[in-house]
Amino acid sequence: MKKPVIDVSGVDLTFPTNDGAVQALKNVDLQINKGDFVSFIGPSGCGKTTLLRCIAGLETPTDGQLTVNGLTPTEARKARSYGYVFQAAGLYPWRTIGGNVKLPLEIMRFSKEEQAKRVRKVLELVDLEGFEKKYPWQLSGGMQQRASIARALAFDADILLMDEPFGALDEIVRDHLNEQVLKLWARTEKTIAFVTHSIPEAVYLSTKIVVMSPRPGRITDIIESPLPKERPLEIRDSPEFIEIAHRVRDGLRAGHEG
Amino acid sequence: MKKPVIDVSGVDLTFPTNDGAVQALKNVDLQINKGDFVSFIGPSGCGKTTLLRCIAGLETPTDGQLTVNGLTPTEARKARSYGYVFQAAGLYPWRTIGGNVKLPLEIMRFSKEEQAKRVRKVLELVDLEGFEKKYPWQLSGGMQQRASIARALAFDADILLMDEPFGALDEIVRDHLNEQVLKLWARTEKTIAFVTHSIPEAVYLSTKIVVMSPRPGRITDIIESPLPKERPLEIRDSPEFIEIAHRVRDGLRAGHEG
Amino acid sequence: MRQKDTQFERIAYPVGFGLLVLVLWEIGVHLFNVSPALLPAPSAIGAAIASSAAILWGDWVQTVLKGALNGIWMGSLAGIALALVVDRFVFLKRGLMPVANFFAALPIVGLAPIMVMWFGFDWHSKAAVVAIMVFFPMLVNTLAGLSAADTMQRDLMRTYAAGHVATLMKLRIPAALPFVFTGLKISTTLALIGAIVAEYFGSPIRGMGFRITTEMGRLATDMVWAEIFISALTGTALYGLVALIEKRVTFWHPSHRG
Amino acid sequence: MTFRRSILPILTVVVALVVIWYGAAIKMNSTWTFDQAARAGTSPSLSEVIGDTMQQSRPLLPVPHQVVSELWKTTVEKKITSKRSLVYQGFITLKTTLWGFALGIVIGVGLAAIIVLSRIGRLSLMPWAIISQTIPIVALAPIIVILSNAAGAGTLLVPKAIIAAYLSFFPVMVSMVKGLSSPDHMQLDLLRTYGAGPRAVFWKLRVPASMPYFFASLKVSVAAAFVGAVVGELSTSAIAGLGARMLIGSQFGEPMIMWAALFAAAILAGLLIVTIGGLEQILRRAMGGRPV
Amino acid sequence: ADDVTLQLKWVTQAQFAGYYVALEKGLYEEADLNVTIKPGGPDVAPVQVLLGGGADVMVDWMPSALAARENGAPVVNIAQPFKSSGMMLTCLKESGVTSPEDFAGSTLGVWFYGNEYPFLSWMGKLGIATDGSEGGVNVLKQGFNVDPLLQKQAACISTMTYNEYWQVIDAGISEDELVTFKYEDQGVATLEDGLYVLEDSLEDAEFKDKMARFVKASMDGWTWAAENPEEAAEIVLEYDETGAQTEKHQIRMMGEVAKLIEGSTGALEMADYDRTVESLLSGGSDPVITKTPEGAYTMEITDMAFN
Ligand SMILES: Nc1ncnc2c1ncn2[C@@H]1O[C@H](COP(=O)(O)OP(=O)(O)OP(=O)(O)O)[C@@H](O)[C@H]1O
Ligand SMILES: Nc1ncnc2c1ncn2[C@@H]1O[C@H](COP(=O)(O)OP(=O)(O)OP(=O)(O)O)[C@@H](O)[C@H]1O
Ligand SMILES: Cc1ncc(C[n+]2csc(CCO)c2C)c(N)n1
Ligand SMILES: [Mg+2]
Ligand SMILES: [Mg+2]
Repeated sequence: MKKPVIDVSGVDLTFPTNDGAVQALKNVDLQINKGDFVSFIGPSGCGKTTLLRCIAGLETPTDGQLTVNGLTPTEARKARSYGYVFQAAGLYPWRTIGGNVKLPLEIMRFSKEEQAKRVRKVLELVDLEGFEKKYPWQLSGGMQQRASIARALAFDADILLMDEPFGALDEIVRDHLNEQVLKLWARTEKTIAFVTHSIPEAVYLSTKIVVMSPRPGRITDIIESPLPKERPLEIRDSPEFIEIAHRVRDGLRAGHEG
Repeated sequence: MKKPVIDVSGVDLTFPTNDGAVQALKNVDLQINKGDFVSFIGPSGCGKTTLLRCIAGLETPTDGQLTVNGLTPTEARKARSYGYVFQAAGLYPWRTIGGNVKLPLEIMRFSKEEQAKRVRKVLELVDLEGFEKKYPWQLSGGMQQRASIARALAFDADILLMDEPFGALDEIVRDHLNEQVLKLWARTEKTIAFVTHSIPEAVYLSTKIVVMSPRPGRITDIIESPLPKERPLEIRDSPEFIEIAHRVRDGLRAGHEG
Repeated sequence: MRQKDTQFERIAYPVGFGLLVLVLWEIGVHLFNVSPALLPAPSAIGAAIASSAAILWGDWVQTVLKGALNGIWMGSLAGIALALVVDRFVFLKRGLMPVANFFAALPIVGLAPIMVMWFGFDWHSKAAVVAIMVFFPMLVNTLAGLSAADTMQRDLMRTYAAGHVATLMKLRIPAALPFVFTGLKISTTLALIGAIVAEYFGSPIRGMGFRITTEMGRLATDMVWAEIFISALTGTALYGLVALIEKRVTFWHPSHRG
Repeated sequence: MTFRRSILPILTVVVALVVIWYGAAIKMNSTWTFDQAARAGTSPSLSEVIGDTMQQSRPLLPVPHQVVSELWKTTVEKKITSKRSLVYQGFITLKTTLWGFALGIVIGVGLAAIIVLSRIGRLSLMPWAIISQTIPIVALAPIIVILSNAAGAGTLLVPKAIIAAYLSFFPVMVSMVKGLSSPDHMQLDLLRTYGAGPRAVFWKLRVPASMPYFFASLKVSVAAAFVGAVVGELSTSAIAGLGARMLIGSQFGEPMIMWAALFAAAILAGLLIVTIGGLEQILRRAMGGRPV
Repeated sequence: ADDVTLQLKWVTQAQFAGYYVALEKGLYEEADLNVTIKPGGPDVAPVQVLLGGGADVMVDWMPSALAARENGAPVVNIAQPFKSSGMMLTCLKESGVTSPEDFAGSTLGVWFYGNEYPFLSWMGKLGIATDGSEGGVNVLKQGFNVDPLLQKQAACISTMTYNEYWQVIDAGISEDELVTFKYEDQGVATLEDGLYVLEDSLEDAEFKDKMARFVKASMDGWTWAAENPEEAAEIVLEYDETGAQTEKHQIRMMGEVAKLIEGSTGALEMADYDRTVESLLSGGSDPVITKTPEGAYTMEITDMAFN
């Protein structure tokens, strides 16, 4: 059996607040293998972001075990294993778009030419050629989000953690980027954890769909996708696809009512 | 003939930047009547936000005419005609969620009881009961967005301008809020301008769908919806619905290629 | 994850460090036979404090309670008030700010004799000196703070057609508070220096500055350092008080959430 | 355009101030005029009183044209190499100020960095940095003079610059502690996902985020350095510069010398602050600052 | 040449003309000395500078030197160029003070920072309280100018015959509107500007020799200055780094200072010393010094210098 890249077991997380504690995650168990494309779906506030942050070592679980490549998340983070796309774009206002994308490359000490090459490449990927010299506030919301995706892709991390990366994009761009991500994934064997609110998107992209429910956040269903790795856009009309989508929708609805 | 509430004619807008001028809007013509529900759809960066901001008097067109209720947008803004939901939540970090929602009510000098009543009502509407006393950073992204919707709804403006209000929400909540907005609209005869990236959402909600295309941003198609005012969720499977959706998709695709 | 400092640590470290300094100082003075006229031993300072408590108290009341505190509130209020006025009227801002810069560094040395001439020998002239010293830091910081609110936060207010006062109260002042407190912290320390130095240029025969010069003249350095000690204690307490209030009031600022 | 936008407002404010100033001067100085008249047993007419208030040699508040004429005499009409030239004296003070200011920035930013980056630093340094500012500089000045003399650093520029730095590092430090810790969670987390070390976090995030705080503090800090330089001129045996001129003017019954030096000091400090403001604008633009 | 650093009690002015003249006229150079003169200031304590090694010899008033000595700073008078005291209390006639009996209840301006002792022992002698208690005088620490008198914030202020007094006159108050109390006339004169060194340094024969040459050259400077007041004032102005001193004022000061050094050989006169000590010891309940000082002066240097 393959050893999981990300191994979450019995993770609890409670936030203390001015107004009593909030349990954001409760007894979460999850294994993600190398090369998996895992989507997280669930009502707003159910703990998706929190779980992703735990995996990235940005939040420490109050209880339970979490390893990444056999390391603690913090160690894995220090080993630069993650590319993280935050839910909000979070571009640095004092850097141009190009400068923002270059940021991780500078930190990881890529050579100057390599930096320029990669910046050009990923900006093209997200359709932002020509905006390299603009500042974030000169871009539309969706463009900012694309810039932040480019930033996370620039340095080729083994594990991509994406928190609703396509939330602010229209269907056409979204389809385009979905295809790009799938291509990238197929080509590079990256492990991807992906938060989305779109059921079709989750089904289209994933090998594994994790359905979560809120208060406290826990996993209610894990659906292994039988879809092949090769996925043309038309696959979305196939019966398997529709069936999985149904199952996800049911899971979601249950979470909303529960 | 009804006089339009919002009358846009020949509007141009150019941003000067460090890197040459950017034409965000070009020759935009549009009439929105009282009680219309207008959706704006178009590729990211095509000028939707900019157009909404022009209508709200937050941005001044470089050229063209724009009136709201026969007034200039600035005058209309001063008359408190707008409820605006920004693309990013933009909650004030020093106020609790309740305090943020209460903000416009305080400014508009509602009585204390009225304030409390309305805050309770709109928070319920967006499913945030119990989070009144939390601070923005203690909420998930989607919850923040819902709080900002509640804030815009709290004071009952005649014109609602909503910039991708449901971008960060899952399908179920989204459906729920779509229904709520429709109900509110049907009940109150508000005029609503609504930016979205979701074609089904646009078709489901609108009486009029404005398709835009980028560089420079202009209107490529305006589709009057033949759907009745009463719209159960199932309407989304009707042939009329699917046909309109097709037309919108085609318009969008053309914009992307053009 | 950043470790939080416990209350104990926050007190123990500086106190420990301080005790270390005192012990080394005491040993050093004895070891190198330093003349008490240059530097008294901490034990001698302690003895002076114990034996002259009544004098020290009288000086403290004169300099701190009457001179410095009155100066702080007058200067701070004036600085904040001018910042608000200047911020309201662009014309004044353009006219007054360049001129205000010229009042920035009116040196105490020149100011104090004038203030003594105008306001007499008692604490009034000291308060005036302090007020003038404190004025500029408060003005500059408040102004910087008033422009700290970001564009979206401002636009929100504009959509409410919030008046100048409402925008100030609900947005710009809260956003400015972190800067205002920075100004206050600098002011409290400047104030003590100002009040003490001003006494060099004329004073009744009490007050910390009076005592320092007089005792220095008779080489009673233990008494001089006793005053220095009291001054340091007072300044630190004032600073601590401001910091405490700051923490309470600007709890939402990232530097306190951390 | 620039006239309407910048010159007119300044002119208006200056004119208003000058008018208020004349009024205040006439009012304040008339006490002396009446005293003198009483001593001489005469009763002066209003115009005599007003005339007298504008030409006293020891006024409570000199009128603007007195100050301007004294400034003129001691700047334009004196060779700038002469000790009697305010330009010469101002340069002495300016030199001290700039050295102290530079030293203050280095120390202030350095301490702020240590405080923000290290726990031990934060816990033990911050309180002592605060305490240092509550020690009256005048009490410390003699010790600084003695120590720098003992260290062979001489008694002229060095102790004065140290005194100036002593006052000027603090505003920088306080603001920079705030500024360096102003990045929010998401901005910090982003770098953490890159496995960025503290050094990268510092240079790529904390430093740029702190710039608004930094510049706000520079203006206060340069003023503090200036005050320190002037205090230093009286606390060391290096009696020279604008501060020393103020003292001597006051002591030897030449208040106009004092007032002129005071105004020269204000102008000098004002110019320093304007320069810093200009630098801030340039940097803001370079950092993609959004026009407001 | 031997290095000597002289710390003055106050800023460069004709009060210290002798030293500047000796420096400018090369008298120190002739004595094989390389002299540096450090002006004082409002925050410079000469004794502290001496103790800290910043100077070899200082100009100070005897009351503050003796008080410092009692407080553990062993300074020794090696020469006394000033024979008489220039200190006085100057009062506005309109304040109603005409004699010491009128002091009680009025506000008097006094210099502190070691300059208050002559005043305190005078008041001690008169039996007038200075601590603000009932029936005493209300003491103000006056700044560095005569404003308190002009602004009528004080009935009387401390002035020197050679300096502040003339500023009051210059300000437009005529002599007959003033009442003055010279410490000399009141019989409470204490010795002013003397030269002091640290006791320890006197153990060094070379140092003593150096000081002898220094005192000799300085006294020659004083003699020259007294004879040529205008040139002396010019020299002082040369050395004033602030460029704020005026010729008129310094020439006049030189003239007045010349009166104070009249009759001094440079050597300390025992009668003057005894009178000063007696005055400081007898300061009522709170005398400036509590016991007769020992070793507070030496004749050795002036003996070496002048014999
Ligand atoms: N303040 C500004 N300065 C310069 N350019 C700007 C500014 N605001 C927007 N733009 C440019 O104007 C164009 C339209 O932006 P806008 O925000 O209206 O797009 P949008 O349709 O809302 O996109 P999205 O769906 O991504 O939010 C973009 O190309 C953007 O770069
Ligand atoms: N810093 C915090 N302090 C307190 N509570 C928090 C904090 N961060 C998150 N929470 C709470 O934890 C719960 C889960 O939040 P999380 O951000 O993980 O939700 P989410 O699933 O990502 O939602 P969304 O889809 O809206 O982004 C929410 O109830 C939220 O209020
Ligand atoms: C702190 C202090 N205050 C006042 C004076 C005034 N003063 C000016 S000249 C002079 C005569 C002795 O030099 C005196 C006493 C001073 N020197 N030091
Ligand atoms: Mg989330
Ligand atoms: Mg937008």
